[in-house]
Amino acid sequence: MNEWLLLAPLGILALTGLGIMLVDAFAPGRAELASVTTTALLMAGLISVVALVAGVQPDQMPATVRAFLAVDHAGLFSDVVICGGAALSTLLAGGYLEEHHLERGEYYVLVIFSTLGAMILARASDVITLFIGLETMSLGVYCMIAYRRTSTRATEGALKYFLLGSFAAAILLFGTALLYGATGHTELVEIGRVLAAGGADARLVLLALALIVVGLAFKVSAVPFHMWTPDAYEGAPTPTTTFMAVAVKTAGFAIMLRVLITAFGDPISANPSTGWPPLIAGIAVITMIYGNVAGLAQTSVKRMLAYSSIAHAGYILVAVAVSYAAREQAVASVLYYLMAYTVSNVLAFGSLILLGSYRKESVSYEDLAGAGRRHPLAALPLVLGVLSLMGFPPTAGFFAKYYVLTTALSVGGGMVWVAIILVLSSALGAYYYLKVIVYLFMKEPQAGAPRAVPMRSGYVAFALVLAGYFVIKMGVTPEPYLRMAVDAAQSFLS
Amino acid sequence: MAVEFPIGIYIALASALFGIGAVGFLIRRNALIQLMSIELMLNAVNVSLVAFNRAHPETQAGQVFAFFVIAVAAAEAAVGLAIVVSLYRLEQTVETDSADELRY
Amino acid sequence: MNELLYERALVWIILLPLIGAVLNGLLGRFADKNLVSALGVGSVAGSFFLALVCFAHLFTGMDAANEHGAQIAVTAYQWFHLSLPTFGGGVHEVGIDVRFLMDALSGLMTLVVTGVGLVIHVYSLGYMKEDPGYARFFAYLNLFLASMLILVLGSNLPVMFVGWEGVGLCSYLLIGFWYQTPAFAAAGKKAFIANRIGDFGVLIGMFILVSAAGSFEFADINSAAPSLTQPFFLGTWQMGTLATAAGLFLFLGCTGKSAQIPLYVWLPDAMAGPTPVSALIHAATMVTAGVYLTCRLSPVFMQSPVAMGVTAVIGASTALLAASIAVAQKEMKRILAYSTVSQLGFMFAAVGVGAFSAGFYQVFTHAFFKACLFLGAGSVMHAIGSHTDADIFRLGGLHKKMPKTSWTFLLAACSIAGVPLFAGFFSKDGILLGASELAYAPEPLSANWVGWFVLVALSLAATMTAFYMFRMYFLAFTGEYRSAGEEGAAHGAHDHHAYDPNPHESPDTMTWPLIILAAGAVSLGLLGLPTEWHLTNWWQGWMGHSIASVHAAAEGAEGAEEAGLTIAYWTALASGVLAMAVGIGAAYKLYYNRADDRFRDAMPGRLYQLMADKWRVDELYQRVILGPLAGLATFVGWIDQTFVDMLLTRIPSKLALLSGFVATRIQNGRVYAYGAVMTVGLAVVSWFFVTPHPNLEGQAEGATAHFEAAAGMGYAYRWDFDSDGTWDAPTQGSEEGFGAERSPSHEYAFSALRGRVLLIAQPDGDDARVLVTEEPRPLPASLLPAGWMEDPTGDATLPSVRLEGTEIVLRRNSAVFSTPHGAIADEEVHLGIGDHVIVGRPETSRTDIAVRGLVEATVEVENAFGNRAHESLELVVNVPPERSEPAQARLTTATDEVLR
Amino acid sequence: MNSDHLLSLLLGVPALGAFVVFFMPRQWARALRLTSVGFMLAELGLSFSLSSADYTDGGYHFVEKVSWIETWGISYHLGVDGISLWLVLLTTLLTPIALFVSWTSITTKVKEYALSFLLLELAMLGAFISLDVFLFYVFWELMLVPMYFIIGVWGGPERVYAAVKFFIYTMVGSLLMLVAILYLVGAYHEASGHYSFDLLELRHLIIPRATQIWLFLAFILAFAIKVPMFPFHTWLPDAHTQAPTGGSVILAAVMLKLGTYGFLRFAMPLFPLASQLIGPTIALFAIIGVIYGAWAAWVQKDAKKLVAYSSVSHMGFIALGLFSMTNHGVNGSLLQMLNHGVSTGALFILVGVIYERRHTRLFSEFGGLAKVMPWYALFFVVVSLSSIGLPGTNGFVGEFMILVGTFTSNAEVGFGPWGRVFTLFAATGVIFAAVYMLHAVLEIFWGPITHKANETLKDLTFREVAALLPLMALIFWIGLYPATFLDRSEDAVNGFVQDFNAKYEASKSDDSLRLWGEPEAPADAPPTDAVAQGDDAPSVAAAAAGGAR
Repeated sequence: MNEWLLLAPLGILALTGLGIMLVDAFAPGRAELASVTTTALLMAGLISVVALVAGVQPDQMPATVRAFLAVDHAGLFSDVVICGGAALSTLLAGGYLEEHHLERGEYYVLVIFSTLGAMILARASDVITLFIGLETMSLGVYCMIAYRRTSTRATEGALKYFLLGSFAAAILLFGTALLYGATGHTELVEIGRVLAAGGADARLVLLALALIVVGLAFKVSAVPFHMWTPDAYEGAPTPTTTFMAVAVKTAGFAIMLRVLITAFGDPISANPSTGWPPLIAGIAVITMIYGNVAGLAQTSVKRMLAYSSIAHAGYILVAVAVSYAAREQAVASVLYYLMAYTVSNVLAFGSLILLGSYRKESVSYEDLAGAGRRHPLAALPLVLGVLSLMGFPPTAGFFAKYYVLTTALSVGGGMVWVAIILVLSSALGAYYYLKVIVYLFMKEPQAGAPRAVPMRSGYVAFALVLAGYFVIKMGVTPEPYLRMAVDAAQSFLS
Repeated sequence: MAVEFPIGIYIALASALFGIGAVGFLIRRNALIQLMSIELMLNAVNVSLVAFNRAHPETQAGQVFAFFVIAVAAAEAAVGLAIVVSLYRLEQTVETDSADELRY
Repeated sequence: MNELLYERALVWIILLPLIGAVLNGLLGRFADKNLVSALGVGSVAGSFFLALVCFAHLFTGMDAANEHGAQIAVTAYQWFHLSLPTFGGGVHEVGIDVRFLMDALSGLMTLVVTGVGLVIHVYSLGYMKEDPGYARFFAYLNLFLASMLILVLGSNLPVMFVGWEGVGLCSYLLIGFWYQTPAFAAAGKKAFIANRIGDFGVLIGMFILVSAAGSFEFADINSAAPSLTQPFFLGTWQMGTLATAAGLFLFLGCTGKSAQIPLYVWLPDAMAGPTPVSALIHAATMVTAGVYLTCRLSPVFMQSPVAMGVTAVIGASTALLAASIAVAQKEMKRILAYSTVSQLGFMFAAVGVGAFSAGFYQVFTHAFFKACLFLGAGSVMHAIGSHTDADIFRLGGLHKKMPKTSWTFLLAACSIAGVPLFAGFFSKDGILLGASELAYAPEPLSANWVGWFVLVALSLAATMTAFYMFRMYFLAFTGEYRSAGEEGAAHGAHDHHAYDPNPHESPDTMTWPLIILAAGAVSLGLLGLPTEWHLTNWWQGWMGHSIASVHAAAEGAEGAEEAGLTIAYWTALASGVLAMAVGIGAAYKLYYNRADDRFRDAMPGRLYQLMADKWRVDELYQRVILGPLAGLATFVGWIDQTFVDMLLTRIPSKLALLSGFVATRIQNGRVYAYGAVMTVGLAVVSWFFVTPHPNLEGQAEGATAHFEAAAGMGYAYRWDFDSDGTWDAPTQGSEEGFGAERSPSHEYAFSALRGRVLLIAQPDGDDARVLVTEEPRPLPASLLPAGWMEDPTGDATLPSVRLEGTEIVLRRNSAVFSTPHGAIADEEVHLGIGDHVIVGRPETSRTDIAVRGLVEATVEVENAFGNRAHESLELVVNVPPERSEPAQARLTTATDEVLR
Repeated sequence: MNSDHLLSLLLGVPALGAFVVFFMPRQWARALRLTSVGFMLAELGLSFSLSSADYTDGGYHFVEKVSWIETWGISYHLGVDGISLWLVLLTTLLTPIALFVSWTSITTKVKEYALSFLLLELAMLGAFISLDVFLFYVFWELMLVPMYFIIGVWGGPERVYAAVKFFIYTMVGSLLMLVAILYLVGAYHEASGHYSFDLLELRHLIIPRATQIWLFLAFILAFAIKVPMFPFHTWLPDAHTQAPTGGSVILAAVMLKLGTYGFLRFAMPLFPLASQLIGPTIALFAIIGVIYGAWAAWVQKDAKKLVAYSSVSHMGFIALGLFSMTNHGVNGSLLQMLNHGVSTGALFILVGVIYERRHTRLFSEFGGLAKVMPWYALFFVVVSLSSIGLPGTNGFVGEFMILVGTFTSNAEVGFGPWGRVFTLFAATGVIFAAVYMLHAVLEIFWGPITHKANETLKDLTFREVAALLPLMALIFWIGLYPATFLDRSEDAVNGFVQDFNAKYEASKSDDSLRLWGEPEAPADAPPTDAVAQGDDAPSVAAAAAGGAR
């Protein structure tokens, strides 16, 4: 019976979402919604953790369910990451919305439902579920970006993301349709089986592959399908940005792995010279380089973080690209990276919220000037965050990057050069990360410039403490998380 | 196995529609029209799905998929229009070029 | 008394002044002046006394002892040790002990150092009385004595080097004693750096000796000297013998320390220091350290005619040059300084011609008369109240005013001028004798002409010496005092300040030292009476214990006695006396009781000016060495800030920022642009899938090659294994020959070869290919091993290779070919495919050459979209040889392990 | 004291100190200083007990090994041998001194300052005592952050530029090293069948020549930047001139040593073939550094810059000695690391003294100080002499051993025929050292007092003397009786040289990927694709193996 644990998170979230809708309809503008939502999300996440630790096996799960939702440990792992990220970003929202007088219930409803979508997307084992999950998630996110109606930037960001997102979704959809046409199946496993048997029309499959890759690359904001990222990140309210950076990205990579390995995992489609691996590797390389190079030119920290998230997508793609060979290790490294990346990003964005002064959406470097000298405690999480994003030992980010590197090197061949590009481009990245510290501690604000005053918010503080704890914990003793990721990868590949 | 002839036509049609939609999306600056182009693309997919379902009659997956797509497309249109409206409220225009405050 | 006591004493000889230095240096500032003096002088007196005691012990024990004479040696502790690699491959531990040794040579030197040192300390009591830096002065002076004693008593090179650099440091500090005057401080720096250049030479010399002799101990090195005639390699070039290299580098050190050409320039400037310093350091002791070192290592120098010759020539030239400068100077100390340089030149000339003991005898006597002269000059300056120097043209008539000074000065002058029966006469005589002996020697150590050159140069120098010494004496002490009644204001314009109008004799603390030293200058000749008159030369006998001598080398130990009144001796004697007479005579004629410089009027003005300007050597160095070096340094500093930094820091960072700017330009905020970029991306992605990628790979195994083309969705392949343009039939296939076969193997026939290649295995691992054609071409030298030539000295015509029918013909022009079983004799080697030969010798550096066939295979891929792509691959295969006649027996057929 | 956990304790004390300081109120400047210095002194006392062990076996002592991340074979593996012993002591000695000298000069954010120094000490010690490559890397990187703050927050006007430059430079190098490390471990896994970052295991690995060269270069780049060797030195003058006195002291005295230590501990033993192949080239650059640094130092107008460039010159000597591969050459280099730490540390303190008084370091601002500050002059001259390498001071012994080492390094392992030529050029560095140091002394102390402000300068305070005295003592101790130091290090060094030679020979005869010198080499290693007909054509076999990687 306990195999239903594997689906419980979804159920909880769905119910909470509905519940909050009702509550908000009758008693609008309740601050404690934030805590309720967080609790729900955390509960969902915790259940997944429990299921993961207890090693619940989905054997008794009826095939009807498994046909649409993957119930393996990888799914659970992505649940943990997504729910965790969502919960943290909700906490941030709790403080943020209050500070910016945006307290409205629907935000939390949106969070919950797009989280739900993200989880469904990450677990989708059928292209239909994939599409539904994707749209559920995306639609929620569009609204969350446009949440601050009075802000041009927010609306603009939302519009861009929406238009391009739907465009990409259509492309993805066409791809899946062609795939269905070529194989006659919508379940990824079945598709994989047909492809492995080689019974499908190559032209349709190849076109489908191309379209799907593009569609997914868009979601994980890989160059050149990243164009929306900086604008949407900058325009959105920072909690939303956080959500996008953590939950959406996680779901995107999870489904990317599923599609590429489950459906296109056969030696022909995953051929190192004619299949998707070289393609992904190429995308990874330009993504890393572009993300870091473009990040150098930024003046707004938020936008810089957007570019940095592009760069990080590139790093993760390196692991994805080698997943055909270093299967288990690659998947595990992707999952671990996502986890580490989530907490680091929450730290970074969270402290931006903390330091971002009222009515000031985009926090520029200048705004941070001297903040560290005045409020070292408030600046500490930001320092920790950027160090972790920089991949500096001993933080979570370091081990994540390290794991990806090992994976790439273990494959050898051309991937060695990719690995070298990885480290060099991240050295470039170090520059703009350091710039944050420079402004925090080594500069003074210009005369008359508004001085950032850290907001007082238990939510944000809590989120930061939580994230900071994990950043350090995963840096000092990565072993348990590592095991979790490996276990998830195994159950995913079996 | 190659796809047999009649299906080929449907696929060609679907692809054509999809292409038209894509081009429309790319060359028009009006948010509403771009929205429509996207709808067009989605419907092109529907056509292809239904056609493919003919080729694989053992399950009705194609049909089902098409229904889902239609539903989602409606939701998408709703959200999209909302966003366009709020853009209009702020900028008094639905030209996407006017929304380029965020860049570089 | 037992040995232990003497060893203790030996250590205390050094420790006493050291303690004095430390105490005076750290606490002297606060202490009472008398206490300081007591400490300063007392410590030196103590060590002088101990030195006497030890020396007495040596003296008594000397004749009884072995040929090295009696010694007092004490090892304090092991400083550190090296482990030199021996040729056997093991390591040889070389301990560097802090060990002190007093033998005949160092014993005497110790006496001189402590004795003269004591005298000068006493003198300083009076001379420095008024100076604020009194304590500091004595601290430095004591420190100097300590270092000098370490230098002298150190029984191995490193310990000696401690003293060697220590005295350099002290001279630096003492020259710059009045550091407030920039010129003085600069002079100190100049001295130190000149010495450093010398020290560089000493270091290298040390290394050569230790790597050759396997020890730093003087005794071991000297006993190992005969083995130093092996060649010395620097990199791959041979640079003379070990002895020559070591000797020359050591001599470089001596030129620094003992102010020889080219490094002598620091000494005249060193006169900036207080006069006692000039007397002690820059006349009596430190500057003779070079001579001491040469005598110490005389056996090493004896092994190298070149080193000896160089030493002699440079010494003689220095003597001449310095003397020629001295005749044109007007300040007493400056004249004395150049005279010192000149005398040092004498000493090195002596050493160079092999008259070591004579050279060291000169050191001994020189210590006395030159110290006496300097102190005399100091006394004069004290009297006229000038710190800087005393212009002899503004003096005169001092004989009446300060008789003691005058008399002692006169005696010392006679001694240096070589007036018969004075000490200086005998020592100089010995030197000239050595030179003339070399000149006349039937089988000279270095060369006869060296002897002649030295003889002539030294005679000239001696003449000038006598001349300038008496010029100085007459101008300063005879006639009328010329600065009487002059006022400070009158000479305010002058760089000198006014002299005391009525000078008076100096206090006893200053005159007594003069008297003692003068006595020495007169009487010490008794030690070195010429054997030619069948007088006993105690000196040579004594020095024989620790200094090698040419006679000893030539005719055995008693050579000294046998030498009679030879022509050589008469030459030496005559030139010496003549020089003395001419010099003094001229001086008397020109300057006695006179005020004006008649010598200048007698000389051509330009020449005189040049001499007065010290031949402009300083300017020359400035122009030629220092200037360019400083310029270079400035350039480096500039380069570092601009070029290097720019290249490695600024340009990359600027570039990164710029590219960041450029990269973000496409992010122009317009939706359609974003969509366009996405579409381009989509296009590229689909292009990647729509075009086929053959990625042909393959490796050969013998005659068969295994190929593999990449698997791809809907790919079909067709093969053309010999790339003749016709597609070979596939295993199962469609109409155009396309089939599913993607990893075929193909066995090549000889006919399929496109050409023959030489496969050359290079030492660094990766093989090189040489395609062989009909016309012969040489093998690229870069592919051949280091020892490819038959004899490395012979001509280096590269082996050539050409194609002859089915075979490759290797022509070994001047190379060695061999098989693992030995070398191949005949000129040409015929190699069929699969054969294998070695260039060079198997045991040494080698290069493996094997013959292979070259084939090219092509695959064409068609994918589901009907697009095609083809790719070709060159492979080296090893087709079994098809040869008319069987392969030559001695050639080994290469297995694939040898060359894959 | 429980000596099996001595090293952990050694790491624990600064950590604890940092913890305590972190929770102290920022206003208690004095208390903060005292606490931090107190912890550092305790650390110093603790580290002295390291020397109790008997190092004549050349092995590691106080070894601790706890598995950290066994999935990747990463372990918390600490140990001290004769090589690292003195560097550890140097660190523990100089850190309190460095903090002590900035007692009065650092008045703002004392808390953060003390914190950074404690963390810095932690990281540096960790890097010196960790025997696990990964652990080493972690500490190696960790070191950057506090130093980055020290330069960037308490530094001079150009501090931000200097700090970022310092950080990025070092980071680029070490990231490539990280890739090399991972590659190395991958190779080890291939050869032995299990992952391990343990240096003591990794050094048994023989890697094909071609691969070795790449890995070696990656390591060398990281270390050469840290040393810094020409031409990667340009970060140094900026960092030094901008850093506060204490920062420069630590940077010069300890951090630079990590580069040469890295050569000695990691790059050379792991890749003997490559380091033998490239060693002479590196030596060449070292010599260029010696002369180039000296010349650049000569023309500096800023006293601190002069000292900085002199570091480039001295570190060149050290690198030269290391690659001479003679026992005394390497041992001399090790000693010279100590010497440079002491002398240059003292020099930076001394420059800091006048900077604190006059807030300028330009020579043109000084002159004639010997009159007003005689004690200062005494200390400065003594230290300069030791940095010149005057016999009797520490500098001489080190340089002498290095030069003899270079001169006698004529074996195949070593410089071959070039040892003597190298010596000839390197020894000129001795001359130029005198040139620039005496130039500095002349400019600062001799001559008349030209500036009014200098007439009233007060001589060294008790605190400054107290900070300098230990260094003075070391200068003469090492100079007169180096045995204390050499005896403990030399067996480790001899062992190092022996292993190097042995491994070099082994990998020369057959450089296929395999474990070496381990009786219990796993059966699955080495892979058979490495062609093993070494006797017939070793070079080709090498190629085969090289291709196989």
